[in-house]
Amino acid sequence: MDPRLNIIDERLKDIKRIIAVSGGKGGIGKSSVASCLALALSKRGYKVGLLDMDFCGPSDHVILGIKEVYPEEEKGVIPPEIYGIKFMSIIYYAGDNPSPLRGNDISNALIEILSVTLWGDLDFLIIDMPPGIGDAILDVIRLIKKTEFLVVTTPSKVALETVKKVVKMLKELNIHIMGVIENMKTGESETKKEMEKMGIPFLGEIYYDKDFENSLGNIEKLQKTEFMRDIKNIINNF
Amino acid sequence: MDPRLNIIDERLKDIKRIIAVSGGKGGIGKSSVASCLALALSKRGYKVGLLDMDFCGPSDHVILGIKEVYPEEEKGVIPPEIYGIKFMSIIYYAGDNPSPLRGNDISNALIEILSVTLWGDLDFLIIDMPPGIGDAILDVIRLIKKTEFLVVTTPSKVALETVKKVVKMLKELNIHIMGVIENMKTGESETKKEMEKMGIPFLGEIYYDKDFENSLGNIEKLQKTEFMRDIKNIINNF
Amino acid sequence: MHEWALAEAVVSTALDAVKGKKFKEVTELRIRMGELQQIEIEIFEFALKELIQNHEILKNAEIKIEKEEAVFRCNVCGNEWKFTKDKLTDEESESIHFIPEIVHTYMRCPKCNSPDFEVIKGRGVSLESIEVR
Amino acid sequence: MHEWALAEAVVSTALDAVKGKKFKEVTELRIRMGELQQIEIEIFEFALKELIQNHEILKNAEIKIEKEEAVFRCNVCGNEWKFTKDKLTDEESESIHFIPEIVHTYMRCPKCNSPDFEVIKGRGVSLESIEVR
Ligand SMILES: Nc1ncnc2c1ncn2[C@@H]1O[C@H](COP(=O)(O)OP(=O)(O)O)[C@@H](O)[C@H]1O
Ligand SMILES: Nc1ncnc2c1ncn2[C@@H]1O[C@H](COP(=O)(O)OP(=O)(O)O)[C@@H](O)[C@H]1O
Ligand SMILES: [Mg+2]
Ligand SMILES: [Mg+2]
Ligand SMILES: [Mg+2]
Ligand SMILES: [Mg+2]
Ligand code: NI
Ligand code: NI
Ligand SMILES: [Zn+2]
Ligand SMILES: [Zn+2]
Repeated sequence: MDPRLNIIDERLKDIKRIIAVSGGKGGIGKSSVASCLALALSKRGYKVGLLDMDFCGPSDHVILGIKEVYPEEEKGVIPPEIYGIKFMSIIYYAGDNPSPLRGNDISNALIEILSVTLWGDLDFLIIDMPPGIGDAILDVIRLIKKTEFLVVTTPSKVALETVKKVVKMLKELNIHIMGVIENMKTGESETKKEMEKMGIPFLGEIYYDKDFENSLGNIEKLQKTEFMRDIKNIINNF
Repeated sequence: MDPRLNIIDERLKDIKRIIAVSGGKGGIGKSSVASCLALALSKRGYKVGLLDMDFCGPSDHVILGIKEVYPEEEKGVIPPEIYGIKFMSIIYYAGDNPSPLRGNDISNALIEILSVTLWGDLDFLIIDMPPGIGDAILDVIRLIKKTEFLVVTTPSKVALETVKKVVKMLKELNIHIMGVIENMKTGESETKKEMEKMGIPFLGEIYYDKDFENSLGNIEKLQKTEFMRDIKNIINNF
Repeated sequence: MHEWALAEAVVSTALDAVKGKKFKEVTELRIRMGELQQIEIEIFEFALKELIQNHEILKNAEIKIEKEEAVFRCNVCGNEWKFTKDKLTDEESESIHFIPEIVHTYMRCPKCNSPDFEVIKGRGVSLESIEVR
Repeated sequence: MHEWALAEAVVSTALDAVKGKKFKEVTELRIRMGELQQIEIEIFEFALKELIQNHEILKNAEIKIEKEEAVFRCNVCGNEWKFTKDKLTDEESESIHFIPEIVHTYMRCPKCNSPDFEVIKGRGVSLESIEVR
């Protein structure tokens, strides 16, 4: 028997809401949304955790400029708290090195993290999902029953095509979808209509922000971006 | 014994060059580069195949506007030829539906495709890789020894971070890296320098093309884009 | 008809297994055929028999094909069940024939509706044993 | 020290296994401990013994821990080898302690240098059997 599976519920029991930022496609802004969402919620006074589940391309530490912090050990792994966010990532262990993990390894690593991390009391745990409809998302669905999915998409045709697939799967499984955010908006688009056709609440839009890239890694700059302003508008609907 | 593994070399033996368009990160333009590269090479008179290996988010058919074609069967699976490109994708079998595949399934599906597809004589087989450093890339490395990797990146910090990991892994394994393309360029950036520091040839740049999105799915428009102009410049170095 | 391609794979694997060894000939090839891939057994067997004629060492081999039922196990609820085409359209079933993993696109756990299951038996073709003398 | 968290997982699993059943008590917990995770066996055992005290049904259980060597098999060249810390720095080894999959970051197939290998034995902690009366 794998004893780890049995303790996961216990580890997450004092977390009020678990939000997985997803979308199937890469490069649509899942990590940007997850990181800024965690930051915005923390600034509003909520107790927030952030779990970077993209083991092959972890990005949240780059976006939030997190370095040289490590978890503590005390009857489990206690994530360090930065800007009020309890942050957990594979980078503590893999550093800048590549982690060539097959699906089964991803699954195992995820189970390990979920079973030893002591999040404590949280209002929100934000999970930054990797692209794909593979082991990571299937395991989140399987192991964290109370997860709500926050779907990110962009006006791009290729993004929408993939996002629709993820939504289709989640709906079929009767999984709670919080809603969809349209990121990198520049003008009119069909996203809102398309999503409402699928019965998914539209949570709001984040405009393409040409200064966003230059603010990455700098928490002060990040907070002043239009991206952040849009995120704050969106969390008013949470 | 899995008999499929033994026939893969035979299936690929009349292909002169196999190029895997990779980069680890999603949304950096791997599919755009792979599709337009296939198109440009085909227009130059080369015999070209295109294999969309992103089973969870196949995009090449969207980019090239390919629909309502299917492979033929005759002692194997013969990919349909569109715009002179022999095109193979999971969409023939999964359509618009989600394919929730764990790593092991991805590996198996890939092996199946490689062992039954009859590409025939080709100058180039372009493989559009999914994001991640998981089953797909590990299997390409393992099963198609003559693959050359074409690495795509963007000026973004988060993209570069992930791309560096892929390059580090490929280099360590002594795998042939053709070089790197910087996509979505807007101004000055560190990419070229960073990559040359790692000993990777710089193949050229593709500028951010605001009309690219609107040309997706339309082969005539696509050929007139600046994106395509930049791709054509790059293949002069092939 | 891509049965032929799979038969080639089997022959190539058998040749590889005896290559460089001092056997007189291969007397038997035992093949297990997973139900999920829905191989047309007559075509597959015909192809095999044709293909081995091209190789002195395989030419007289007896071909034994045994079928294996496909069994699935759900990763979510642990349920196990067997393959049936009843709920699949002809196209869906044909797609699974080409890439058995496509079963995750068109089939669900009958108990909890999840697409997250394993094919624990009966996926496709495998070469079980080679008898030589 | 996260040995404690893993011990909790074992206790929770044991409780779950006997829940709702009419056993008098658990007499033995047999645990297999994979070498790769480098658990400090004394701390782990101490934690287990402390934790079972909180549960009437587990309280008298004998704790049996057997170690299992870690074995790897390369997906590229088929080579098999055993775990050794020799080529790992302390930090690397510590990282593997937390997430055994991190071994793919710091270890390579000694024959072909690939990071694409399976941990075929000895990954981490598992609860092998529960004896009751
Ligand atoms: N609204 C936006 N405006 C401008 N750039 C953005 C925006 N959202 C994301 N980006 C950029 O897009 C790239 C991909 O974002 P990321 O969050 O890493 O996506 P994902 O996690 O989905 O792969 C990054 O370079 C990021 O800086
Ligand atoms: N040079 C470019 N200029 C403008 N848009 C681009 C460019 N390259 C890619 N894109 C857009 O970026 C998005 C992601 O591209 P895609 O090729 O799907 O990336 P990947 O395959 O790496 O996930 C698409 O919407 C595509 O239209
Ligand atoms: Mg991301
Ligand atoms: Mg792509
Ligand atoms: Mg499966
Ligand atoms: Mg492994
Ligand atoms: Ni067929
Ligand atoms: Ni520890
Ligand atoms: Zn089920
Ligand atoms: Zn090896």
